[in-house]
Amino acid sequence: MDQLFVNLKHWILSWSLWPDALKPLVSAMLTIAPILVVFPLMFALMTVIERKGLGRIQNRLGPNRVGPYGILQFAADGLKMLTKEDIVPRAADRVLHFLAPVVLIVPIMLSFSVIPYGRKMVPVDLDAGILFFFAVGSATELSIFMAGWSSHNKYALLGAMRSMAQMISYEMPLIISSLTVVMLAGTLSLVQIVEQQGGYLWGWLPQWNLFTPWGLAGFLLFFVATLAESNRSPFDLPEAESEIIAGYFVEYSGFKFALFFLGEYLGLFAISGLGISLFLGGWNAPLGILTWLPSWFWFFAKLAVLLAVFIWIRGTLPRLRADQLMNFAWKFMLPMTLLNVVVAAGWHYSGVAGWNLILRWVVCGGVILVAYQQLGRSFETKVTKRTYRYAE
Amino acid sequence: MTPLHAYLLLAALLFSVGLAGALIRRSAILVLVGIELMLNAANLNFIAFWRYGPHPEALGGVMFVVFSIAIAAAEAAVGLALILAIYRHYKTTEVDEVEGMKG
Amino acid sequence: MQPIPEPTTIGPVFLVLSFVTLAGAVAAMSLRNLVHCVLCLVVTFGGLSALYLRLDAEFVGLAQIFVYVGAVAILIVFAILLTRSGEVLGGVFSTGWLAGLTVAALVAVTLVVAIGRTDLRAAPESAVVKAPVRQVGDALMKEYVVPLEVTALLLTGALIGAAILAMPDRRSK
Amino acid sequence: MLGKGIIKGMAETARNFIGSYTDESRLTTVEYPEERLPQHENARQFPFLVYDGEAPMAGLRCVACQICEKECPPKCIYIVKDKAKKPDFVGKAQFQPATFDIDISVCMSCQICVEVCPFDAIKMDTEFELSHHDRFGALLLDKHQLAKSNDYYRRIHPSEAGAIDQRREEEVKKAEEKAKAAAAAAAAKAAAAKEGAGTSGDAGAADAKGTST
Repeated sequence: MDQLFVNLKHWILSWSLWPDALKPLVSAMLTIAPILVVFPLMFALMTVIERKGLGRIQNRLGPNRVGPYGILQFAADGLKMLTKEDIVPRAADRVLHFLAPVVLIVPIMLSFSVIPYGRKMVPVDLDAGILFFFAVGSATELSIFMAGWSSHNKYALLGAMRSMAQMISYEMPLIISSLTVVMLAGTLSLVQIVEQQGGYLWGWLPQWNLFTPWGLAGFLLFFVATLAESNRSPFDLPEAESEIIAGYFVEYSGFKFALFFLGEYLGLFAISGLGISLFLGGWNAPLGILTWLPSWFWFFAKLAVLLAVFIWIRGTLPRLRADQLMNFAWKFMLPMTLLNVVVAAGWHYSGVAGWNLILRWVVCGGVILVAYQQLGRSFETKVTKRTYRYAE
Repeated sequence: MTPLHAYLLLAALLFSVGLAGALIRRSAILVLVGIELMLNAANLNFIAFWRYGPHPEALGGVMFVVFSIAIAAAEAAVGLALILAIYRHYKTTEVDEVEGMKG
Repeated sequence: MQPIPEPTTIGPVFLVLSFVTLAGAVAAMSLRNLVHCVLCLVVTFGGLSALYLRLDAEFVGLAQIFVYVGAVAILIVFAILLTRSGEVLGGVFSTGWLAGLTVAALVAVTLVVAIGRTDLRAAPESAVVKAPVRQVGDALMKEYVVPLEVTALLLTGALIGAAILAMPDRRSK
Repeated sequence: MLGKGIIKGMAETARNFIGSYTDESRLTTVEYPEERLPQHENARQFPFLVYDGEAPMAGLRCVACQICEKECPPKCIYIVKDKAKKPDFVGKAQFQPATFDIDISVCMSCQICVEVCPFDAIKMDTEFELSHHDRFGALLLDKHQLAKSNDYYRRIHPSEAGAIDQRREEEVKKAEEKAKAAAAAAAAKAAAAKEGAGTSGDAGAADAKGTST
């Protein structure tokens, strides 16, 4: 069961249908095809579930017309998108306007190739998997700029500028918080990082990076940076509907708009997959007695939980202001991640020096907590009871 | 494998294109871009020589390029900040028009 | 790991990559619209990174994309937008363009002639070599630790310097 | 500490999420085409014409005085007077509209036509599902489409319609009294004429003045 898909692939490869020369190509295709099918399908489901979840959070029912419980809403939305007219503004830069969604989708699809979905289920086991992930991901900023600039629309340009500033600012904490894991794992390969998180302490507690002080702090920082990097609420001001209409893709309609939408969600999935591999133990089961379930099941279960939290956050938090966003990135996230690197080193060397586990926890966790409290103080809003001169 | 000559030729042409751009373009930003191109041509040479050299396991060329990339990034940041400062002062980024020395 | 030495011909992949790289560079240096120039520059960077990957320098190839496409290109784009120089209205080339072009052409001819006259080995000595990321990291932390620290200092200095340079001058107003 | 508010908010939304499954009364929306919220009595969309009795065209209260046409700010009312007169609810002969069109794509629901109508003939409707495929022809309503019975008016605006009905009943009563008085006066006059007295005409004239105001 665990190796179901791997065996399936080998079985299909063993057919005599393919000439030997074509085998590598077929093998690659068999790896690519599931990614191209599974994740867009997940995107479709996620849009429906997100709308239903947001509805429930706001005491509404959410979409419930198309299909049982509205589950086919994505098909209706998709059909609507595809049949819409594809409008290119007259003043737009036609080539760039066309290229922008393509440049967005391709790198994101590429970034799926280094994530381990299960035991021995990784499309490409790169030596520098994380570096590849971030290198490829940096092209999305360019695509956002292309979309915003080529539309020849001030809202689009504003959205693109906001988005690029935000993505550059939050890429730092994102990368530095992943760096702690790389530092302690001693490898850039995601497969090895996941394998190192296998095994159970005292037979039941999984040895995920999450269950260390630096891992917990790192995961939270990574999570917040992920929200910003994928333009999710509360950091969705690049596409703030109420301020700049829809940000960089105002001038897109029909299928190209759908591609932007798809790209955003695929980016979210990819970066969540990275977070799962780095901090949440990848495809490892959360309890020792649950290892009989297949590894890929655990990966996708964790992904589903993360996505549910994303929806939950979207339903809860209001949007940040641009200056709050930048202050938070540079005055809170960056110092915290840098401190986290130091704490991770301290954790490692205290382990080498043979300290007691509880002592290590207290010291490392204490340092992080004190820094969190001190740095977070300037971000707390002091709500005082408002007094009115005339209204009372 | 492609002969080393091909890589060197490509790097030489890239360097010349970058040099030509840096010398003939009006916009200061493109002058900077030309300099970046020249740096990249040099990097390509480093990597090619490292790969074709006698001791690829020594990693000298790779290290040089890693540092070169870091320094190029720093240079781009400072250069663009300078261009911004110049733009604020002269309201232009064209190199021909920035000639006064008094502030 | 093929024991047979590969023929020393210029492969089609190399031809395509070098064409893309050079065409991107030429376009980046000659187009009128600065934003187009930067995007062509990105194409060049991408082509160069592919060449690095073909030369078995995995780490450098990825770092090239990471730094140049992800950071330098974005920086340049920001500079273009902040200085409102996207659309060039006047002439593209500076007054001394003929002299500049001549110098560049002379440099090109010199370099090409020099390369043509030099006797270089056509194929690498070791058929397959990888620069594993681990080794690069080890080398950075052991033999090259002093340059690494100096680079870190330089980057910090550049960060602060760039921020100060780009800060609006409050005293003058 | 930073983040306390976030956790509080997350708890609140989680409570909403779970509550929406367990507690039906939390749901604030209704399933629109199947369920509807009751309309408020003061709801108003577009004007319609009130008629009395069973026959829409015969019972139309409108007398084609064209005040509403003149007062309408966006000029969406178009009236053509019919030359033929017909008796109104008190039996007085009045004009009637040959054409009465309202273009509800132009109408801005200001209710001024209702305010100025001295005959209580035009009132605001609560009907809002007026969307159509044909945006020119279908939204130009003629008098047949506009005419709606007084019963309908009573249903959508009960208190307002009640007051109007009461007033109209009183008017009818007065008119009947006047008619009775006039009849009595006529009878008295006839009797007086028979008897040869000439002073009884004054009382009849004063009576007529009183009812007409």
